[in-house]
Amino acid sequence: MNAMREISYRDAMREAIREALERDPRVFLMGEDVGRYGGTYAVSKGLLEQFGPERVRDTPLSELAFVGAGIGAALGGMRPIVEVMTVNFSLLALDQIVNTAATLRHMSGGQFGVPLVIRMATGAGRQLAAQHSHSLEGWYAHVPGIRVLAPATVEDARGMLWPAIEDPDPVVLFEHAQLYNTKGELPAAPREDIEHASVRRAGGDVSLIAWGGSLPKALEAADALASRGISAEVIDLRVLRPLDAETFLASVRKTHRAVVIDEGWKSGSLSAELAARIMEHAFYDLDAPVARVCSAEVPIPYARHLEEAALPQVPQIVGAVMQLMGTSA
Amino acid sequence: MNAMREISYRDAMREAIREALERDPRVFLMGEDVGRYGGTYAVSKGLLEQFGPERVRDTPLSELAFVGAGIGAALGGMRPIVEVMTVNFSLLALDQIVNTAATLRHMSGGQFGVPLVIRMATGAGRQLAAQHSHSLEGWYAHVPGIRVLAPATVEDARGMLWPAIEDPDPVVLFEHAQLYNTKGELPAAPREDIEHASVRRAGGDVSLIAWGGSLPKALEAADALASRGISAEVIDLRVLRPLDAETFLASVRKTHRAVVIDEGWKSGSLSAELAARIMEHAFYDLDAPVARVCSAEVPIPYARHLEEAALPQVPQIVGAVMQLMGTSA
Amino acid sequence: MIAAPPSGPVPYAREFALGLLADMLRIRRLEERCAQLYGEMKIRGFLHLYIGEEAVAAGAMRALAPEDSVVATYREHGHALLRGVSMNAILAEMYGRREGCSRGRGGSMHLFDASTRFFGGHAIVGAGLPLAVGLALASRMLGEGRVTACFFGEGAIAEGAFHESMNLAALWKLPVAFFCENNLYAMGTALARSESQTDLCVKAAAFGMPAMRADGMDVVAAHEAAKRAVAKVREGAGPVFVEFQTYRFRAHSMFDPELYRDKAEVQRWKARGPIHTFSARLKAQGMLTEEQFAEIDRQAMEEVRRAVEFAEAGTPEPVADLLLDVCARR
Amino acid sequence: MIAAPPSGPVPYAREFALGLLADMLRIRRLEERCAQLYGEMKIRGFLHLYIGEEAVAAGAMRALAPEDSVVATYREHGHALLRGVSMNAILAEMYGRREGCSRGRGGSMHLFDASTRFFGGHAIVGAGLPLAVGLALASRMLGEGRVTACFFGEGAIAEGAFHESMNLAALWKLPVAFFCENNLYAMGTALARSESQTDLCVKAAAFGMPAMRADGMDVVAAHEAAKRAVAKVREGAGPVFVEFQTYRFRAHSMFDPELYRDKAEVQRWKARGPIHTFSARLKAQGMLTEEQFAEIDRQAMEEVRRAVEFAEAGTPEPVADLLLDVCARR
Ligand SMILES: Cc1ncc(C[n+]2csc(CCOP(=O)(O)OP(=O)(O)O)c2C)c(N)n1
Ligand SMILES: Cc1ncc(C[n+]2csc(CCOP(=O)(O)OP(=O)(O)O)c2C)c(N)n1
Ligand SMILES: [Mg+2]
Ligand SMILES: [Mg+2]
Repeated sequence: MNAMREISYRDAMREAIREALERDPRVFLMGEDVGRYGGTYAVSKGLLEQFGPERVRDTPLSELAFVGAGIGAALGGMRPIVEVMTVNFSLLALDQIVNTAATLRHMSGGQFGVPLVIRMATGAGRQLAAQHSHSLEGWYAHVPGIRVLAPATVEDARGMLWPAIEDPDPVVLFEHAQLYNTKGELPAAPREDIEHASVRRAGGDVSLIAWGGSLPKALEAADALASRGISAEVIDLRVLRPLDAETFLASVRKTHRAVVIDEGWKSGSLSAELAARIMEHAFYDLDAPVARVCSAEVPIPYARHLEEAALPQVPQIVGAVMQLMGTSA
Repeated sequence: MNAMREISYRDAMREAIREALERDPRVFLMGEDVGRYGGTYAVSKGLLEQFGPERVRDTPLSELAFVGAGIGAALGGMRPIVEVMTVNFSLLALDQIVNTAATLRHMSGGQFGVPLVIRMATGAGRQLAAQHSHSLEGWYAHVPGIRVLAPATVEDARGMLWPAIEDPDPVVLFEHAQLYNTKGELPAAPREDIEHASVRRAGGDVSLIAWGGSLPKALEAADALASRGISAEVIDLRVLRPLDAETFLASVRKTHRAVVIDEGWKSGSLSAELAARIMEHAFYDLDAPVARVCSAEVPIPYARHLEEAALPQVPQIVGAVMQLMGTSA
Repeated sequence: MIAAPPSGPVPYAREFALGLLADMLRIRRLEERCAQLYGEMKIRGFLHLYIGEEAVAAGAMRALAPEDSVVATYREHGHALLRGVSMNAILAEMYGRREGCSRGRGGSMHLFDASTRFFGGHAIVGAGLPLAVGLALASRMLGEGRVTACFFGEGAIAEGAFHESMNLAALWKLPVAFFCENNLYAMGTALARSESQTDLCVKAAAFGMPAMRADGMDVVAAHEAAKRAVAKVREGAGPVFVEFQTYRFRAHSMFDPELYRDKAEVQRWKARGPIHTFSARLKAQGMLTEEQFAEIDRQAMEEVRRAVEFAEAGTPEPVADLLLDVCARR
Repeated sequence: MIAAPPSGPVPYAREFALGLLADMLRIRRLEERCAQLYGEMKIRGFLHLYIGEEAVAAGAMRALAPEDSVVATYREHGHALLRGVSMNAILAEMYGRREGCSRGRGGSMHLFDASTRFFGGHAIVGAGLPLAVGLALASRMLGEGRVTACFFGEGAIAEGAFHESMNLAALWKLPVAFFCENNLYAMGTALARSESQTDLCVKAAAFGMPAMRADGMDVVAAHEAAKRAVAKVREGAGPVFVEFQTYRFRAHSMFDPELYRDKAEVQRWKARGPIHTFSARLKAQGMLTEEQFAEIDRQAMEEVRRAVEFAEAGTPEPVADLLLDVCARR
């Protein structure tokens, strides 16, 4: 049996890191303020006390070098977990991730691998404005040689880290900042899968495809739609690279309609790839074009009402579905 | 009348830079080895001698700082042209471009603008392997607040720079390294348009959508198709952000079929956005799903035959079209 | 070891001296109110208070000329205010109102004002430095003779942006005054745990750049250092680096539990507080009476009261204008 | 001002001394052939020759132990060869053959070899440094006592990656030997036009890191400096920086018209060439005869001849395997 207990996303992630540190001496956590400060989002609180400064390692403000050092440490036989405070700052380290971590195995003819996990917060919704609110998961999902994960539930927050650490290649793990305080039921033996998307709610009329911070919105929209007699299936993508196309294609082949919810700016976001994939592989199953609900193409503004207007919201998802169903919202 | 003369893409770009330097004293060129070395691709050869080291400014290897300095100089009243040797290295400066240049106007409530032009070489095809062969135009095309250009002809190499400099916002201009040696006819008064896509060849059966280094391949494919009795229309996207959807949608509405050619890795490339846009706005005009011919999802290998296999090639474009037409290639 | 509180005679005319005091009090009272307003959820997002560090901005701003340029960080309320941005516009910005100095789009971390050449308000640590280098380059190429003052924390020194920018400025002899506010911590990371070389002036000197150190709790020392630095930069000999040794009395941001430093340390630094030590010196010199202090303080609080009124009365930017100013209006 | 050619007695046993000579000749002859093969289009892409700088790799590699780690740049043929990667595998790599040390996927800029802990072959200037820091961190955490030798050009010093990596290594006292090959130019950019402080040891010292300088045209000086540095790093006291002053006799790459330096300067440096000056010293000491030199040279050329044969006979990676090793095989 698999007894449940309630836990927050933040605590689930901390438990996952703690377990990894206990389970494998090669694992260590490195990043800005992960130690004495307790982690910007308090995820690593208490770990320094338990594991000491060698394995819970505070770094200077040097994203390029400490991410690169994580790559080097992985090459050298360690299993680093590198925390980049938020995806916005990861741009400073992108060269090391794209040009080095993602290329090394292929470029070396298979001789060297980089078993590294990079964790970062992502997303908007807390009025942090234009330099702290990006959703760039789609960029990472474009890069061959890395795996990209977006745990959206406490079970995935708890269960995806260990298999990510065991992955012989670089894994980038995105934690939507709005999820940390969410609570959920955690099974005693959480699922450890970093290959597949999940059907979070079954339905027959339309497929809502979401991940990370957008999943709760998709589920809320599904509720609202149910009250209007529309049965929405909700797919949690979970793995942004490589894409588990089978799962969302099967859903679309069944429902014949799809709406992708993506907090990234619409043009060139991951939602476009999903729409294109669906068209390529399920064109003749579609009753209507795949719809996308994404962020407005604007640097996220500070003012609350403007930020809300810039981000995907439940009413837009519902509206997009109603339009697909040929009924106006 | 508009007399023609033959010129190389490289020389056309140099003429455009020279004209800009002559026309506006606020314009200057800054980057690694643009001066004494003559430019990595010899684009700026001779300009140092003509304009001196203040206006043709060699920089240290400091992508983040000299791109940021370009942003600051633009804020300060200059009209800088910053050259980043290749798009791969631009990852080191991406923070300044995405978090600062693209956000400043909106974040400051419209008070400050960044009239900056960033030029960079892009693309593969010269056996430069996994750290010198990226095509990341699609990433830049994702960012609100910047304009992204991809001149593919000598006329555009000559004509797009000046309007880019006059643009009050940041413009990123991509020059595919394979184009520098190409020659073409340059009109005495080149078109100065940075808003629209162009129909490079009219046709009725299928729309081939390409840009930059892929345009010559699309045109070659159109010839091959013509010999098979298939009339392909070739669209040169030219402007990657904001997209000129009207032009390519009009073409698809006419031909009912489209193939997008993109040297980026397929998953999450700009080709996905084009496919999604076409589906969103011309779904019921499509006789078949939009096809994509992109690079294989692999860090570009050095060996010639592997590199060729990794990149979009004419036979694949032809094959994709034949499949859309329901005939095997 | 923490130095003795700032002391000794204040070498300024009374009016100027009281001006410095008023500057510091205006920041202090504004930010104390901001902290309350954050609790009332009138201000949201990140809020980084400058309380304890006021002497640096007060001393430095009065060393600059109107034509100069200023670049700052997300901890910039004081810099914006003393540069001349109205308290009304600053507070309205934190309220997210269109009357804010960034139309409510920037918030606390992104204050901007073209009229005072206040170039922000940057929340990527180190990102302001390349910008300052570019502003200085423009000034040099346009022959304008402006000095660009770039404020940043000691945490930024570990970033590549610092290294690359210092080198460019020194190599090209650009008119930049690099004002480093060393408050000993970058969030929870003490300087000694982020720099192999904790003498910041030694680091600056490695770029061949003149470097000086000043007590950032002493507005006199801060102003004298800034004056010397700005004068030197204006001469055209190239950039200058100044380390202001200061301390943040409050948490890094409103989310910071302050696990990384003990209360005693904070208390010792508060004993060096820039406002009470400075007013004590002024009183000792007979430049200031308790009544006069109370009056200056009352004016500061009155200005804050009016700013809150202004912000409360502010209007939200219409949602219809969400996309306005992403690109230039045509 | 260019120093006098290296001279004076060679303080080594004959066998070791001739080994150093052979090392340099092997690099020289291999790369001379590479230049020809590039002309014949057998080698493509970018080709960066080390000719003139051989004394640095020769001196440094013999200071390392087999368990140590090596990180290099795109100008790394010599480093790979002297670290023990076979000339066959190196040349086959430049031919793009599967017998190449990177299966033909890396080419000249990306030589890798796990068996000799040769971690490449990196073509983003400065990108090798963070990697080296990480390798050293792993060695320390695993208690392996390895030294990581990181080779890079002086051009990399302007990059933020240098600054951040030097600080991390010094802050954490990691076993890294930073070997800077100062050949005075970064492509066409002379050091004085890229660094405000051209004394590179001063820059390193600003991180509190021991720094030394050596004549990179003198294999004895290079070896002695590397030996001292590696010994110090092995003691566990932290990283060491060594500047090897050297010069590139050939163009930056095969595309470089060399507009930025005059022939006379190149000639003056050639007078300090590492091979002829070293063999002259050996002859003066009676350690080497012209015949013996010719024999060593003949062996080097023979090795090159066989390597060309090997590369020519190499097989192309099947196109079907294009996607192999993008991710780990399962
Ligand atoms: C590139 C980057 N990394 C991390 C952060 C998160 N962060 C915000 S402020 C800060 C501390 C900066 O310290 P310091 O530069 O000393 O300035 P202070 O806050 O002390 O004034 C950090 C780590 C950021 N904003 N940007
Ligand atoms: C980040 C980055 N910027 C620019 C380049 C282009 N580039 C390749 S080598 C080189 C010069 C490097 O000079 P140095 O570090 O002194 O090494 P050297 O070539 O002299 O051995 C440049 C600018 C690059 N490869 N990477
Ligand atoms: Mg600080
Ligand atoms: Mg060099």
